[in-house]
Amino acid sequence: MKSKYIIGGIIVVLFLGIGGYSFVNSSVEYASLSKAEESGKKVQVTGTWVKNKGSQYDPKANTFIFHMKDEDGKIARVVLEGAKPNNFDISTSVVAKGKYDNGTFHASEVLTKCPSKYEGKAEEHPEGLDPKSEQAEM
Amino acid sequence: MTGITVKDITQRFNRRTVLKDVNFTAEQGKVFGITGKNGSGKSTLVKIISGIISPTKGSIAFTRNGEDIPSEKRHEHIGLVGPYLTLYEEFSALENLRFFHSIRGLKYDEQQSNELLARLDLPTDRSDPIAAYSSGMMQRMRFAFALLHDPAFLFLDEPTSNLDTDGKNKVHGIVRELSAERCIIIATNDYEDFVLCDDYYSVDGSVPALLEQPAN
Amino acid sequence: MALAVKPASALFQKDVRSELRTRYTLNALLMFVVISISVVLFSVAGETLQPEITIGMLWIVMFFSAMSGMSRTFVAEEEKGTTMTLQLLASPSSIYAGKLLFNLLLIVCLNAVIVVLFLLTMEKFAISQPGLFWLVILLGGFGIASATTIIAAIIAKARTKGTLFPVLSFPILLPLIMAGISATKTAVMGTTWEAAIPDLQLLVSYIVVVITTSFLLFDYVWKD
Amino acid sequence: MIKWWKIVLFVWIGVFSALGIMTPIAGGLSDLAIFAEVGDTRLIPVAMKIADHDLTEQEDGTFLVAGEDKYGDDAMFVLPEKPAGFSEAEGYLLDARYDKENHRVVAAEILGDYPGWSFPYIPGLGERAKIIFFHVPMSWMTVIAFLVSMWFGIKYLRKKNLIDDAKSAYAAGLGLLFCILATVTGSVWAQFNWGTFWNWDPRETSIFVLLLIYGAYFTLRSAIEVDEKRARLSAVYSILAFVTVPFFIFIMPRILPGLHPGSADDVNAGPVVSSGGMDAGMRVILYSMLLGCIVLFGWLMSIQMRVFRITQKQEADDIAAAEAIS
Repeated sequence: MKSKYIIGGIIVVLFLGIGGYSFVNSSVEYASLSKAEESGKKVQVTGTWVKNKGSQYDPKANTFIFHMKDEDGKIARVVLEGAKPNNFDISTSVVAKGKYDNGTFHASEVLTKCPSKYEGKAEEHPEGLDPKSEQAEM
Repeated sequence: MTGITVKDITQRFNRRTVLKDVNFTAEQGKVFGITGKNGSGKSTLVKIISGIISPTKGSIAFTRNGEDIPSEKRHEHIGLVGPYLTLYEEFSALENLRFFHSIRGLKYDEQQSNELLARLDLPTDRSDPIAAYSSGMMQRMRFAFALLHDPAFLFLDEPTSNLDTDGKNKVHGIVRELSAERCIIIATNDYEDFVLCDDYYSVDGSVPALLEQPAN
Repeated sequence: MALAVKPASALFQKDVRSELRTRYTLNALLMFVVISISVVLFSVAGETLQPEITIGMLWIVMFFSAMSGMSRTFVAEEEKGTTMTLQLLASPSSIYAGKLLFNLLLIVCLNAVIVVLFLLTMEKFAISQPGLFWLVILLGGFGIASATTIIAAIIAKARTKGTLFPVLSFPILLPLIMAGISATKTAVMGTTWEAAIPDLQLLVSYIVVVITTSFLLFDYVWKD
Repeated sequence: MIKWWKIVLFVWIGVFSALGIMTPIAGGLSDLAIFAEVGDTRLIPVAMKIADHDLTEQEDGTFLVAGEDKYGDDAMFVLPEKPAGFSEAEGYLLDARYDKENHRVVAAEILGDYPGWSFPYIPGLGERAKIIFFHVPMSWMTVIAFLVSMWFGIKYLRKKNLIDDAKSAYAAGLGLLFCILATVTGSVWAQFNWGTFWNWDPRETSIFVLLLIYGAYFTLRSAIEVDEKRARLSAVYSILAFVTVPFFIFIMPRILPGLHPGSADDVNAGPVVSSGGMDAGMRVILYSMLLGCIVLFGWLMSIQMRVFRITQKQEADDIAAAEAIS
């Protein structure tokens, strides 16, 4: 009787582990650009704004266009239907929700993620905002 | 030894104590009676012994030929007749018996099943669902359900309710016939059933002599 | 685990035969499927839907049809009063196994009907990976059946059985539904089936975890 | 008779809540520089210490002071007016921006005296960072309460003592309360930080599922009349929920990338989980609040258990009295 619970418990823990592990590679909501292209689904892609390619807002079409680099280093042009998001300039990463199509990511929403470092001194500057790299570009 | 030892059984429903510290031993060769007024917990006790209800406290040991039967195997050795048992009414009598055979892992033999039905004075030629059976016939079907796997432990809760005099005699005959090699427990308020018992336990402490005597 | 195959299959056959005889569940379920797909079609009104929305609708219909059918096996025993009879006939684990088998069969048939109706009625609902698609539908159905079987056993003992069933099932099923929808999207719109491997892993481990836990806990649900 | 530890608990939670809310947020030069680089002219709070009490009046009427920021970086800073008591002041908390060319901190307003203790300025969060002291302990309590509830559920199944079931239900009730509070605080924060009340971020999804499970648990309890049956079935349900939901609560939000601090693409792997990821002062307050919440949880549990025991005794007495009459 007791062995039933031990064996059952081991099976449950083992498969919880497998299930948890599969989440590592899962793309339930968030994906990379290449995965977005592969699946053709509407996904959320996390990446960073490629600062040296700039950003622009077109008031007539009400679109905000920028380039983003995903975690795999792939760069895509992002067209957001809407205005420039809050805190866009200082964000460490952005999340674009939308579909990838022919090199352009059509986003319905772009959320910005700001440094969530609760440490004392901002030792690392957010990417593209480091004064030294800024000077090098100039 | 073949028998049952009931130890310190306590049952509570909604914090109300239905049974308190029940202790008794029933053995093969003797018919054991459980008595008590209506609503005193006879049926609850029978259900606990049968393993349908797990008690709040206490334990029950089943022994067959000196060997202990683990709780998950007890259903193979128990036959229960009770007014609360319902059979599959959308099936015919034989279909019910066939299902009982197969779920118990026994080989189904139509000849044998017909014999069992005939022994209980049930029709063997009907193939309509048992939903149409009278309450007396249904009670006989419950006996068919309980006796089919030839159990070593037979629990009869109000076995003669809904039965006519013929049926009662039949049941009493079966009890006498089987009691030699089996452990039989009868929960009853009926004096005629009670006289079969060699020993008894009264759930509410009432005296069996006060049981309803037959009218004549 | 005293899992005996014979009692389980006997119970399974009994349920199938009983169902074929009375057709309580089958007829109601078929009508439910037809009605819910009609509602979807009315609301679409001839427009071509985005595949994401169609997939969402497909899973909604699958979930709610399961909700109207999966509880039947246990609720029927409870309503007929045959629960005690079953307790005297077989061990709890074989009862659970038999009921699970019946629900698996029921949901496979149900999902097949739903998907075929969807494919017939939804215009431009093209599937790029049919093999993966059917695998996901099968695994999703198994997952729904495995989780809802023990929940059905729980609600059979409660009042307000019908409304309670989806309330209890939905949170438990949510991980499965999310993985299932994601894998279905890959099957419909994706270019490779490998993208769905994590989701498939998740579906399989979900099913194993839920069935194992159900076997361990079923005694407590089953015995009064 | 109020026991001493209850007073300690109130004082503890009160003091740390006040510390969490009142402690000013102040950045340093590097924080100012981030905004200056992108030409953002917003003002942020910084703490500047006066190096020597020498005040230079400039042509535009402002005053130039030599100083250093809270991290010890040297900079000149400009005050808009001559503050009273300048010669005694240690420094100031300023609302300021950075003048890159002249390497000067330009204050628009003096917010107060130099704070002896301050939280770091987090770009994009600002004052909103303080929600961590309330939101995070609440979310943790939600999960802890769930575990406690399941633990007593298992204990009931083993021992069949209805007191365990009552504990299980009360833990779940408190869990539901904390869950609602965590959801609301998180949602309000999301509105001000992400611009949307709800985004179906993995963390949001997971707390939503927990909310649903708590809801389902209580719906199930209300649908069963017999105490023993209710105890048994709700214990089974909470175990079942526990083995399926960890996919959501513990694994998914940590592994999936997301907007939430602590998700997979967060360099710090979460402000609480990783070591050194959070300012020591903030961490002390956060953990103190968590400790306070746990003790509060235990206390609320014990109150409810006392009520339970009293009602149970009352009922038993009633039953005994009724039996004595009949």
